[in-house]
Amino acid sequence: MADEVYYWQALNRALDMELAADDSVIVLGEDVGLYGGSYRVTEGLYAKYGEWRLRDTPISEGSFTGLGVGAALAGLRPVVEIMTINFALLAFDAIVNMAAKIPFMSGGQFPMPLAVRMPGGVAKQLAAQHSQRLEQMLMNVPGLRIAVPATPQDAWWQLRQAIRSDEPIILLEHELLYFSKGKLEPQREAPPMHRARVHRKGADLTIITWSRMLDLSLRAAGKLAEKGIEAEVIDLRSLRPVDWQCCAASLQKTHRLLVVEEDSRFARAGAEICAGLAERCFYELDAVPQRVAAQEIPIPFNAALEAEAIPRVADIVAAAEGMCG
Amino acid sequence: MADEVYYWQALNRALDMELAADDSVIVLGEDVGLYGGSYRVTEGLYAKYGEWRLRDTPISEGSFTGLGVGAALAGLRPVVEIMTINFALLAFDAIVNMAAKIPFMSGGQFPMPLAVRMPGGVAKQLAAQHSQRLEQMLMNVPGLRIAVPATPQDAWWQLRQAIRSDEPIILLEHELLYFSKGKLEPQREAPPMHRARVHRKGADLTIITWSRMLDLSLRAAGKLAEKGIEAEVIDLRSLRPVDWQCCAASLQKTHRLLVVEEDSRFARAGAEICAGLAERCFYELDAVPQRVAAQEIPIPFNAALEAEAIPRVADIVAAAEGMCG
Amino acid sequence: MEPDLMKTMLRDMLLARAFEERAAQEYAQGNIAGFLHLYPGEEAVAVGVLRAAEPADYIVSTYREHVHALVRGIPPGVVMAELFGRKDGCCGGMGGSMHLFDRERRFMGGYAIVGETFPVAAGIGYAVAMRGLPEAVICFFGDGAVNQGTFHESLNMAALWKLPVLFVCENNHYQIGTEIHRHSAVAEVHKRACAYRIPAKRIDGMDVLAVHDATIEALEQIRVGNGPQLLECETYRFRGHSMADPGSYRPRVELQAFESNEDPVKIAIAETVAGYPSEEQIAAAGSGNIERLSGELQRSELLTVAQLEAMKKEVAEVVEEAVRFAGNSPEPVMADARAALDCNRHDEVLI
Amino acid sequence: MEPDLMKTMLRDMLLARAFEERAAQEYAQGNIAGFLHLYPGEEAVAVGVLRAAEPADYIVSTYREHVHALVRGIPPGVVMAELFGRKDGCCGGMGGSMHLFDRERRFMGGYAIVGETFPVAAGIGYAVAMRGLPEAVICFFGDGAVNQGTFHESLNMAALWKLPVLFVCENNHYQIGTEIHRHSAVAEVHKRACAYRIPAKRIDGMDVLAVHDATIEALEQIRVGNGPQLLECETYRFRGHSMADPGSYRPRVELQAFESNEDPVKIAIAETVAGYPSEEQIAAAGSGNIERLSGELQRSELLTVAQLEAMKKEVAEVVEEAVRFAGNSPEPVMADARAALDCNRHDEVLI
Ligand SMILES: Cc1ncc(C[n+]2csc(CCOP(=O)(O)OP(=O)(O)O)c2C)c(N)n1
Ligand SMILES: Cc1ncc(C[n+]2csc(CCOP(=O)(O)OP(=O)(O)O)c2C)c(N)n1
Ligand SMILES: [Mg+2]
Ligand SMILES: [Mg+2]
Repeated sequence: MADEVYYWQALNRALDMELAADDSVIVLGEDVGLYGGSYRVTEGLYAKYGEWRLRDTPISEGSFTGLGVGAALAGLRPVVEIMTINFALLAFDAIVNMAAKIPFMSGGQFPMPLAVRMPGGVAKQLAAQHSQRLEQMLMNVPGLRIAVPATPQDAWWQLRQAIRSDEPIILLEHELLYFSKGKLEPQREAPPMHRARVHRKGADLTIITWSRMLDLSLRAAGKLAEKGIEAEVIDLRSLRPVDWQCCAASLQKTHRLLVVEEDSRFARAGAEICAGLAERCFYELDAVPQRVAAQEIPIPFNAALEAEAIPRVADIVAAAEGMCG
Repeated sequence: MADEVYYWQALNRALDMELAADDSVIVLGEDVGLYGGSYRVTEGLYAKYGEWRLRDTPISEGSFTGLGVGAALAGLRPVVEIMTINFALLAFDAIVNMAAKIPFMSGGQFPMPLAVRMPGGVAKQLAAQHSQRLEQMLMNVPGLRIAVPATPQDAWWQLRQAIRSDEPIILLEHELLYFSKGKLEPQREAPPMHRARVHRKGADLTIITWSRMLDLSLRAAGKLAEKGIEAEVIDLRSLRPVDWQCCAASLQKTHRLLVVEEDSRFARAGAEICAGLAERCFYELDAVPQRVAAQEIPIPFNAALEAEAIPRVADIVAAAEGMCG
Repeated sequence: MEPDLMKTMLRDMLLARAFEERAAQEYAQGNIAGFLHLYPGEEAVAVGVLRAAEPADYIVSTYREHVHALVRGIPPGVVMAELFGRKDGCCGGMGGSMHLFDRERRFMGGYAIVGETFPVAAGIGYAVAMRGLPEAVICFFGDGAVNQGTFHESLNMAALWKLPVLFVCENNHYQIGTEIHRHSAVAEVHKRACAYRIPAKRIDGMDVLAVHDATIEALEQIRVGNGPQLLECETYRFRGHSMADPGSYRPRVELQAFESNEDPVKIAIAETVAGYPSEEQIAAAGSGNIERLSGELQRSELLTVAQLEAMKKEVAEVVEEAVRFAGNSPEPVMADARAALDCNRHDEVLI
Repeated sequence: MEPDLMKTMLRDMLLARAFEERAAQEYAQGNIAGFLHLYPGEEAVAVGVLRAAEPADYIVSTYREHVHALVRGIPPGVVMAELFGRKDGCCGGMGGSMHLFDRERRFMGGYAIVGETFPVAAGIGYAVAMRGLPEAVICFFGDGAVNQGTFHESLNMAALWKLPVLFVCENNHYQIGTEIHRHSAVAEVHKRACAYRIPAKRIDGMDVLAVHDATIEALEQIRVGNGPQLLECETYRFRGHSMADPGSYRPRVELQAFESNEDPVKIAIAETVAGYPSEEQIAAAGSGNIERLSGELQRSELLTVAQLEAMKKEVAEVVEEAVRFAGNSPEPVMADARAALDCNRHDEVLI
């Protein structure tokens, strides 16, 4: 029943399914049509659904995202693909000032069934402008929700949920996850889009993470187990809202918090996870809540420096050991 | 010696001084010239320095900010005025992908003597699109610095420092501060741009704040004193970098942390202040670090709801009492 | 032009003028706050365009949109209540003056970030075109908005995909304090449509009949699937940019010239009412204009002076009643705001 | 055209082709990673334009800029070292293939976010114009970049303030996989300059002489203060968009037609070298083309076939040496990265 598929394939199948199920679903973005998507996510769909459903756009991120907003107001369910999150800065007005605020400003008259998909993260030597992790910039916008699928199964679930939702949703993918493989059980019932998931149980410390850092955290947890430290690993799956309940329940057991994020440390998503949990579980904590994060620097092009600039498994292991020592 | 001046006047004099001192200083923005600036900040300067030094731009935030970047690369010292921070979303690519990254990507070849001035914050019934507090979105960008002057004296100091610096600097002003008055001592020596300042001494708790919330925090501290609670009030003055030393020193004395921010709570600047200080002073803290912040909602147009959506003096007093009770 | 339509448009313009002048008073008295951008001087554009539109068409506007909302049929009391920030306003007091929305009337919003109207309109047009409907989208914007990147990006897409959008430029020659020759390399806005091969034309935006005719023509083209069109309506705002702006950057003679010779309300009255212009005015206008004026006089015996006075009185009462309605409307509470924010969450429960 | 200049440009093109093909090999071998956008097919544009520029002019380019950097005089080894991410690269390994900078040569950067080149160039032009210097700024961009809002915004400002910028479109007809008729409502890029009243012209971007001549003319206009100009160079890329792109969206016949008939390097050889084209080629070309070809042949006896072969050998050695230089260059360390980031802090000490 469960296929092993690539992450991009899970997204591709989810799109196919939703495009078939509802003819108000459309996909907009650069090279999403004829080309089949830079990361193959829309492969084969143009031939099947035609150019009005899969629309190749000019390089006009601000306006094709805004066009998605307008289309959503008129009853379509647009899935806007921004080729990478690095170009999303050009679409921030459409996302923050339009999609997130129109339903509210209109006094609740309008739905905003808009999904914006984009990959973020550090890939392989794409240099500073193409290696951004901007989840934090969108995480703090009331009126938006953000899902960050780390596995093909979650990609499949969360993209379909995003398309079916009437709220504007950012689906943050990761350039290095597209060609990772995992199980996909299409029939399995989806948990709510914003629920975190405990990927590994443990009693000694809680590692909270998301997206590509889940894989590194699980690998670190494996190494820690060899050293007698049992880490509980939580994949947040959603950055707005955050599933505080799941995180707090874990801390009540482990009393130690380690956040692992690919982004640099200062004023990024991990800060809220630490601050929010300190507010909720202060007296439960037996150690200083810590963050393993990227260095405070734009990503260098050089391969070795690039690797050094973001968290590695060894960094997670070292931080965890420090906390449990 | 010390004049009482409006905040906008302090900025105006600082610009005048720098325009006179260095003919590579230019000001770019909508209505900065003939009109004299929406908040009078450039009043009188067009007549004095002419159109090449004070350039009225079309409504093209993305490109006139990018033009500032180009001009800085060629040796000018541009001061870009974005009429309000709400329009800065259109200029994020220029700020984040260009200004902050070019010196680094070029291997350190180029200076970036760019200052971007803009007011943020909630003013009076400007509604959701015009009431944003986005400091947090820029605070997390390596390569940028952010100053947030709360008084005319700081506005005067920090704008001049920003213009003289070779780093790209965001000067975040506040719409409601422009017409507030304070002392200006032009001859007084400036502290470093990023140093926090203790505005009121106290031993019972530390209130950390910035920009317009300084005034509310000081008023709250006055009320708290009447109730026997002595709050130490710190104005951060700079959001990147943060003066951890000053904050930590205060916590070593008070053992209680209250952050007051005008922005909504989730994943905003206060999260980093709490998380960063928890990392530095965890074992010093006698109470859960708290945040007084705006509600998690776009700002409603209605006056009463607008006021209710952001922190009021009474909210600060109540939170502080709760912590010290 | 049908007589009834002309009368309707004249009443629209009288109401628009009275509503806006009253809004200014209410602002002065503190019943309205925030940015208030008024429309006196520009009425012929909203009226001429929107009276040419069908109920199934969509309207996208800016922060200077009270009159568009009124002509579209949102009751004056409901618009005024929104300006007051009250619960009976068309957005329940959440949007205010710059953000009027009315889903039922396909009034798709006032947008306060200059340039946002373009992609929104293109997106609505995309939905219409994809479904092959005979509807059109009308997108208003100012001369200053033309320099925003979204103008370029959206017009290119609209033309490329033949989207049914009528772009209407309200060229009042100013971007707040910056005159058009100081903000645009090409000051003839309609000429800028050449970069997208969008048919475009400049019309006298002070003449409601000209605006109406041009709109009818453009919408016909759009409805048969020929793609977008652009109309540049030359007009003038009699007041400052917003209530906060004294407007002192404009030469006084310029303002006076427009107020005395080009007032669109006066022109519409002259075109509709018998006895306007007076015999003396006709004489004073000199030989060249005599034919035009008397020609209009012939065509225009639709309304007597007495009827005009009655119409003015009627709109004054409508405005009075709108203010009363707004003043009596309750203030929204935070639970209303939360409900507006969460309107699309339906029965999903979050943490 | 001076003989020496023609020879220089021919060598530039040969070096460009050899450098890029070698970069592709080094990518295949894992010495270069990331996005690598190559230039074969488009050499005549960079060479023709940049050989018409003065050392005091500024160059702003995109992520497809290795050849611009080489023609501008950055040593091939230094460019290759940057592609390798090494310390001796022109950005010390911090920028990489898409971000080449050289302050001394006024090479103001390769920008990887499409559309960034426009405002950067306008800003440099602003500085030049304000100081009244006779310098120009050359701004490269692709056909896809034309649809970005910054094109519109920046060209308007450049025209409004008469900034000394030469906008050079490298129109290779594709925005990655999207052909120009599918991304632009007006596919003749030069016509889009009409919206800003910027003088613009389309030229054969496969013919280095045509490009050079047109650039000389345009720069003359710019230097006397007449404001910006735009050149659309029609060209074609022989490879995929980047090394990651197989380019399978393009009809094979299209690619073959360009490779066999329009290769700018072949054309430049034919224009420079005696014996190119061969007698047989001239015969095969048929009557219409004979005059053109033989005419060129007359003009072009600048280089013998043997000299051409020597030139090819020489550039091959230069490329070989560049690879050696890059391979021997050390890797930067994190302290270098920190120094680059903090280069403008000078002696200020932060917390
Ligand atoms: C992106 C953006 N920049 C600046 C502003 C501030 N602003 C509000 S209206 C306006 C002028 C707009 O001029 P125009 O488009 O001609 O419309 P008008 O007000 O004349 O009707 C400006 C600069 C804004 N709202 N949005
Ligand atoms: C703002 C932005 N959107 C998308 C991309 C991804 N991208 C890189 S190159 C490119 C195509 C550019 O086409 P064109 O301008 O014609 O230049 P060419 O590559 O053909 O030289 C795209 C879409 C980007 N780098 N920046
Ligand atoms: Mg205007
Ligand atoms: Mg191209």
